Amino acid sequence: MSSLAVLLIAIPLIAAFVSILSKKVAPYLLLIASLINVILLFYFVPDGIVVIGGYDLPYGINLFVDTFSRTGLGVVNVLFLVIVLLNIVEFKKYSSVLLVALAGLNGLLLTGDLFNLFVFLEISGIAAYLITTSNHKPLATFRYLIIGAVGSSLYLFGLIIFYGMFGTLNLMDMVSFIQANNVDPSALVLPAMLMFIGLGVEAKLLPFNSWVKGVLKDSNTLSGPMIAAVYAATISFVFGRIINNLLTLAFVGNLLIVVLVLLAVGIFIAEAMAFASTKVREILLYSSIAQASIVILLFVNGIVLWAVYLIIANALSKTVMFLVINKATKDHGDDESDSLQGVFSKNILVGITFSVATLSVMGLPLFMGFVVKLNYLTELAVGAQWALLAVILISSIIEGIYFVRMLIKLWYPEKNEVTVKFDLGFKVVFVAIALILLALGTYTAPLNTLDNSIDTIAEVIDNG
Amino acid sequence: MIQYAAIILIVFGLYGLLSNRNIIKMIISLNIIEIGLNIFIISVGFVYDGIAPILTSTNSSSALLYVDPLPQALVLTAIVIGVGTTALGLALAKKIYSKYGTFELDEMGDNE
Amino acid sequence: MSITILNFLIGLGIAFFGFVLQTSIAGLNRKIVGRLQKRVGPRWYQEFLDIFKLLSKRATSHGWIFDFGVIMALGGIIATAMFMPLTSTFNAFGTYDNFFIFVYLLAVGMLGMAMSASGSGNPWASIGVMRALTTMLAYEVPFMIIILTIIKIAGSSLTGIQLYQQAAGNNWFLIALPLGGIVGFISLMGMLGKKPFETYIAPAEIASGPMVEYGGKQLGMLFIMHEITVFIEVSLFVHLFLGGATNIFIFILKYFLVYTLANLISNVNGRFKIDQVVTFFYKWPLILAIVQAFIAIYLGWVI
Amino acid sequence: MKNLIAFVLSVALGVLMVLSLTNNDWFAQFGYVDLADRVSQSYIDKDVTGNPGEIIFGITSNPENGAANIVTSIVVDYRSFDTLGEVTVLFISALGVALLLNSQDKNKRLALNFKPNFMLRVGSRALFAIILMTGVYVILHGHLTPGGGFPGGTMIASSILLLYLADDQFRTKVKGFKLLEGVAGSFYVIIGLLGLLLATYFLQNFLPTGTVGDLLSAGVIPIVYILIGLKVGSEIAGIIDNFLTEEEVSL
Amino acid sequence: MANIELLLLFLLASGIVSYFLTKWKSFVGSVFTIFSTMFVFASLAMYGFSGQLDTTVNVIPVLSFAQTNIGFYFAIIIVFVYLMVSFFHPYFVGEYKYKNSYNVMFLLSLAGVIGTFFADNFIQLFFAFEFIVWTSMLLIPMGKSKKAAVSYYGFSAAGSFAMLFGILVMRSVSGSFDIDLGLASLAGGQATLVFVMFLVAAFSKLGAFPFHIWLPEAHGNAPHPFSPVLSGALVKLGAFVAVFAILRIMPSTPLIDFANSNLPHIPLGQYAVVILGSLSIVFGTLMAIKEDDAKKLLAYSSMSHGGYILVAFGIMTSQAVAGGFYHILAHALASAGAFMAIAAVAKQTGTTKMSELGGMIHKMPITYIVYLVAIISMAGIPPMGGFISKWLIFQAVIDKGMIFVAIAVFFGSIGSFLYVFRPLAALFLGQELREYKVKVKEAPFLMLLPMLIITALNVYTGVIPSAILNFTNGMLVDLGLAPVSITMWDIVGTTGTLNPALIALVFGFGVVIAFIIFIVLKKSKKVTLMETYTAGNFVHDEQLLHYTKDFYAPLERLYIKYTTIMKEFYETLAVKVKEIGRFGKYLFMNKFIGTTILWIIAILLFLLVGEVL
Repeated sequence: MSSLAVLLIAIPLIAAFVSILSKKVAPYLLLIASLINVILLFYFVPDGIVVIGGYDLPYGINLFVDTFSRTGLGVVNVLFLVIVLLNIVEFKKYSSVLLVALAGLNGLLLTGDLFNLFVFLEISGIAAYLITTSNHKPLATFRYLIIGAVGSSLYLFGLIIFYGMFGTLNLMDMVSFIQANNVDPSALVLPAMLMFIGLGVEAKLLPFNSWVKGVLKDSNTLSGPMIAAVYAATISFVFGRIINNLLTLAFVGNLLIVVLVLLAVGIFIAEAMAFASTKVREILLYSSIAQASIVILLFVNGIVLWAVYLIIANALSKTVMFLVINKATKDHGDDESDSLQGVFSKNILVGITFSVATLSVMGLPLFMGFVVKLNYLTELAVGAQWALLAVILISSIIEGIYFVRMLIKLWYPEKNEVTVKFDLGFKVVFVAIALILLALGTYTAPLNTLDNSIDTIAEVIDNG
Repeated sequence: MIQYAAIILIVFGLYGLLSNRNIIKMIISLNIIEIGLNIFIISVGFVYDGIAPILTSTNSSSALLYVDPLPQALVLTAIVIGVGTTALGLALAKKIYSKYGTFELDEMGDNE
Repeated sequence: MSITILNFLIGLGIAFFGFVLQTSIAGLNRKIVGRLQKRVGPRWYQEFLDIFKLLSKRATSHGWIFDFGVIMALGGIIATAMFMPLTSTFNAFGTYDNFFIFVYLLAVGMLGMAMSASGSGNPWASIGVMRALTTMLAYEVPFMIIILTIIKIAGSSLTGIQLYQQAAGNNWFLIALPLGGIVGFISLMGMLGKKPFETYIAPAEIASGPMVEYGGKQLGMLFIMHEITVFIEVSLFVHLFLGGATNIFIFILKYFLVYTLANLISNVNGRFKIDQVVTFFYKWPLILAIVQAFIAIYLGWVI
Repeated sequence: MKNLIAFVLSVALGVLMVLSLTNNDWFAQFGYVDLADRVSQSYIDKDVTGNPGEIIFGITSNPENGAANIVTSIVVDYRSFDTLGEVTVLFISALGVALLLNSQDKNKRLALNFKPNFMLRVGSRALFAIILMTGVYVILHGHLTPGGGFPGGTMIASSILLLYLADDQFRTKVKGFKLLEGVAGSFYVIIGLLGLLLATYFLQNFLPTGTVGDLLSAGVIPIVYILIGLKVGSEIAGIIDNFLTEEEVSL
Repeated sequence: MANIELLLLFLLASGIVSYFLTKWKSFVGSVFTIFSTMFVFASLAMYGFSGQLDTTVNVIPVLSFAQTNIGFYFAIIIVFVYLMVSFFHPYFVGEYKYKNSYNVMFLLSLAGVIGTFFADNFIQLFFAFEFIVWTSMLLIPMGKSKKAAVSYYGFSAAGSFAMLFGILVMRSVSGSFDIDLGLASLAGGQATLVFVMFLVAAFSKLGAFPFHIWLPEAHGNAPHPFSPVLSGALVKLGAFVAVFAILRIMPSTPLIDFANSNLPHIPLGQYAVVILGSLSIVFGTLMAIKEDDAKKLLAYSSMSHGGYILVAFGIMTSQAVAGGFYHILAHALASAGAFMAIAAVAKQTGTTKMSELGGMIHKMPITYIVYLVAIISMAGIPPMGGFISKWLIFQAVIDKGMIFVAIAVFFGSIGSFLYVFRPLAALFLGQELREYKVKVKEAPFLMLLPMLIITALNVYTGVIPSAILNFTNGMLVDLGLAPVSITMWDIVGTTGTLNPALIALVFGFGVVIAFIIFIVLKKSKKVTLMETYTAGNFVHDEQLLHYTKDFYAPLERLYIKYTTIMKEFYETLAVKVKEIGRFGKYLFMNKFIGTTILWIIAILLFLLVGEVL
């Protein structure tokens, strides 16, 4: 039954509505709902178009389940479940919010309707604002809210202009209309850019991302991995879908150059900002900005497959990194890299997994990051994007230097020992993720066999 | 033209965000953007001589010229979403006020 | 060619001949300088007497490296001398008299002496070694540039270089490469440790430098080593710049003239400080050498 | 000075956006939209799943969508999923406000700085009833006339606001609102799931749509609108309550 | 048959085993490491020389291997150094903070080495290359300085990313990652680009000017047994890349021409490499002369020797290239020997600072001999291996008539006497310092054994080079160069013939003669080092009389103010990047919410101005 995909949204939603009735039941609902989602996703949800309300596209709203969204759903739901499991005891009162967030994220990944996407953007956005209130930095949350709201307004603005031009809200309908009528790309510049900036705010592209700093630099074990891994992955997937189908029609000629320059500069400056930082979480957050920019850069260049893998690799790594650092900071009270020196000397296992995650982000061999990096660089080379290649490589050097510096500080104690205790659950998660990174870095067959033409919304439509 | 008035509202809202350091005023600016946007959405569906898209005993579906009903439906959603954001923003503002004792960003110091 | 024990004996003979020759000429030079300075001067065989006296005396030793270094020094120098051709037709190992062997085998001897000196535990010795090595760094580079020019023209076998000069109608490289000749001679002064480049011995300043702790047989052996070293260096100049020799007498004559000239020049000079030595060699001799090499190699102007 | 630059920049952006839209051949000129080019025409003709012929008020029966108010037909039927999301947004906002302001029943409500007199109290009660009734009317007739769950719900909430403002003793039962909110929301989703079970698709209209223009027509639309109305009303009332609650000062 | 793939798997497996063994008892784990390394070396040596290594792949599907002469030559040298160094582990590893991972990383990086040299496509090459980078990078901070690893990684990454860029350019031309196909497909501007990129990689791995900053940092501060690996083995990866860059890619560049010249012309590209190599030689030599830390001194000497290798490859004649290849071997042996000797001293005394040491010869004579032989080879003095390679390189330099290169080459050669002598005098000779008199002993047998083997090989390479030169001739043929003409005893150069065995024999003969002279004369009286001639004063303080600090002070004074230029350059670079970062934070991440809005407006404005006007 192809409509089962809708349950991925409906179940968390109904759980959310029910959860406010009883504070005691809420955490269990959260766990059950996210667990059911994972099970559903892997065993019951078939590929295809899910029609909602019985009206075919473009009139009704529909959901796409294809390899692309399925991959995104897999990553997001599993990581979500993991992060929730680790934090459920401490952050009970966020259960309802998290349920809504889950519904919103799944909706974002699934929907094939641009306005519906806006709605889910707002749902997940507001849920994200609420998740970040757990940092107890209302001002940072406020900044996130304002900028996020402006971002989604811009998206909506662009969307409405598109509607005014083509009379439809459905992504595929709009795309096929544009292609069929050979619309002059220059007519698409304003709405495309409005959409790009709007989504760019959420995807933390430089320079639209000043919210990230405030949100992540004081994050905790819930908000850190949630925003930096789960949300980042979701938005990247969604952004990828939009870019790859719609915006790419507008990104030709000068506009393409402008966008690429914007992204390339963003990558470099983000790495430089990380290089200039001393606080561990700042380093991580700037690095994730750079990584997000690389992902979008790949999407803009049409390198979908490896962009997807990069999203996955980053989500996995960032989960470990933020969990470790936020836990350590919570116990220690400071995330200055100098004061966290030697945090791993008593936590060898955690240290190893953290290092594996870091090395993977740096793109060193044996780990998933290497395979991904190598492949997307190859694809860029095949596309003869030498300047981009150079920027990414130079940025990688900077990235490597600050990560190595950080790793060494975290491994080798200077004066006073830092004592941080990691629970068993954390350790299990770290080891599991490290093993995944290692496994995908050494045994690349799963990566290679995954559908190479992952951007197949059109195919799904053709096949019904 | 009403359409351009909407854009002017959006732009004024942006200007408000640029020039204000007061949290409440910023929320209001955000609202102005949203209102501008909503007007813009409605304007996209406007048809000269069109009537409201409601079937009545005198208006059947193909007899008359209707304005586009879809933007109106969208605007309904957009308004509610705007309300949600505003409510949350105001709640945050209250929280911030209780923490810093002021709505002025400049008076809060650097410790975010 | 096949090497037999005979070659070794010839080589040893050359080394011994070199020792005798240099020691005598050094004695003669002392006499000449004495005369110039209105003294009677010692007898010509005075040097021999000094050495034999030292060898016969009982000495002190500062540990095994002190002795080992001396043996290595003398052995290295003897080995070097064994390769030295006397004339264009007479040598021990035929065409194996590759120029680089002289430069680097000489260095083994130097290294042995330096080791031994440092092993004595006397800081003056270490300072002396430091100065010797620094001086070496100074004179070697301009010299090698000129050598490069010569080897480029005539190959690296010393016999070959002599034959080349003789074949061209006694066209000595001193004339063919005049600038090179000057540089070569200045470098020779440095090699010989003659004033103004005797900084590393500087008896009044650092108590004879490397030699400070020696006495008895070790000093005697080092004297022998020193004499043979001078023989090698002067012979090199003769073979490289003065067209070598067709028979032993011409060789002795040229040898005498070169050594005496160097000695005479040294007697009218003061002493450089060690950093002055370096800056001196890296200024004019190097520039001249480069100019010479440029002219000879790139422009092909060899007179 | 800074503000001037900001102003100039903003205005320039506005001008350029206007210019860009004017230059855009594809972007329909204001008021000259041909609905036939848009998906909207099908909503008006209700011919998404098949051509029912001309829809005539009070005559046509059992079209694919029975709402006379076309906007409502879009909001609650054609694009009902959006509305579900919209409800969720409001839901999470209310949740967030409660979370942020940490309000509980035990907290005091905000004191008024005047003492309401008897007239005000009674008058507001009377008005409360009228507003409430209007709200309910608007909700119930959402599929026929302008209005529906959202405006109706807001009216309900505004009636409660009125009580808050006019009566310093008034305090709602937040718990009750929550129950209403949760149940209404759940039922919305359940109706959607029923569509999946009874018909084929999520949120599909599984009831007969009746005759266009009847009060009891349009299948699930009125039901959904009632749920939305209750939910919106309770949520906004909850938000009002939260804002008007004195929070424990925790500096 | 030794299967490469199985060797790799074996190393991975023994890495895991050694982790637990070391955790249990560090000595046992380290001995296990020795045996693992030995097994790998033995398998390679047993089958490799006859070209019988099994390169088929059965287990890991994506890999593929090939045995080439060049790859095998590098592999056997580096694995040998690894083997020799592994003997040090039982005595060192126990002291390190993460001792179990030390052995693991060591074995893993060895696996990376094998992967590199037997790779038959660029991707695998790059994979193994990067693998070595991070495994070795994690070893470095267990030594003295934590920062060393950062600069090591930075330069390595710069190098490998440059190489990756080159690889990708090749990939885009040839459509595959195959090494031969890729290299064959290059032409014109792309060849130049790839050449430059590979050159950057080669220079930064080799630690050649201008990418040398990491060398002294990493070599000087790495754990004592790892410095020989870095200098003797891993630096040679750069040479391996240089083989690709210079000998296989070398684009056609304009010739440097002189009127009336009877010289064989040399293209600009080659000349650039040679000049940069020369700069490395000079810079490395000068820096080594002024260095106080023995390991850093040797690190700078590695830089200078890297320069020789580059000069040799850059000249590209048979002799030069043969000299370059030989120099790789000679320097690997020499620097491994020297570093190991210093590691042994450091093991006993705990320091490598020359100004804090002295008189070790009395307690550690064998270590002294090892060091002596190593530095003789390093200085290129017969009868050690370094002489052969330098002789070949000199031949080529003279043959090409490169004056300025010759200055550098000879300067480096003479300069090496200066700097290698300094640790010799400071560490081993001179007064025996009081603090080391009691506790210092000769290094244990297990440490002496590899050092003695290396010493023997240093002599062997210097006396009978023909076997090795025969092998390098095979490599030359692979590269399309004529082999160097050698007989059993002679090496025939363009300007003369060298008979290294004869030189050794004559040298031995001379020493025997000198020894006879010495022995027939009267025995000398033993006196202590305190009984020295010091202007009539009694000697009280030993340290005072050991001249080690600022050994070449007068010489240093001449150039000391220029020594920090490159370091400052990179520091400034880092500061600049940091400034960009801070500026970025100021621009994008400041506390005003309006900033982001401003950026949005600005970018939209920019685009619309472009679109509308």
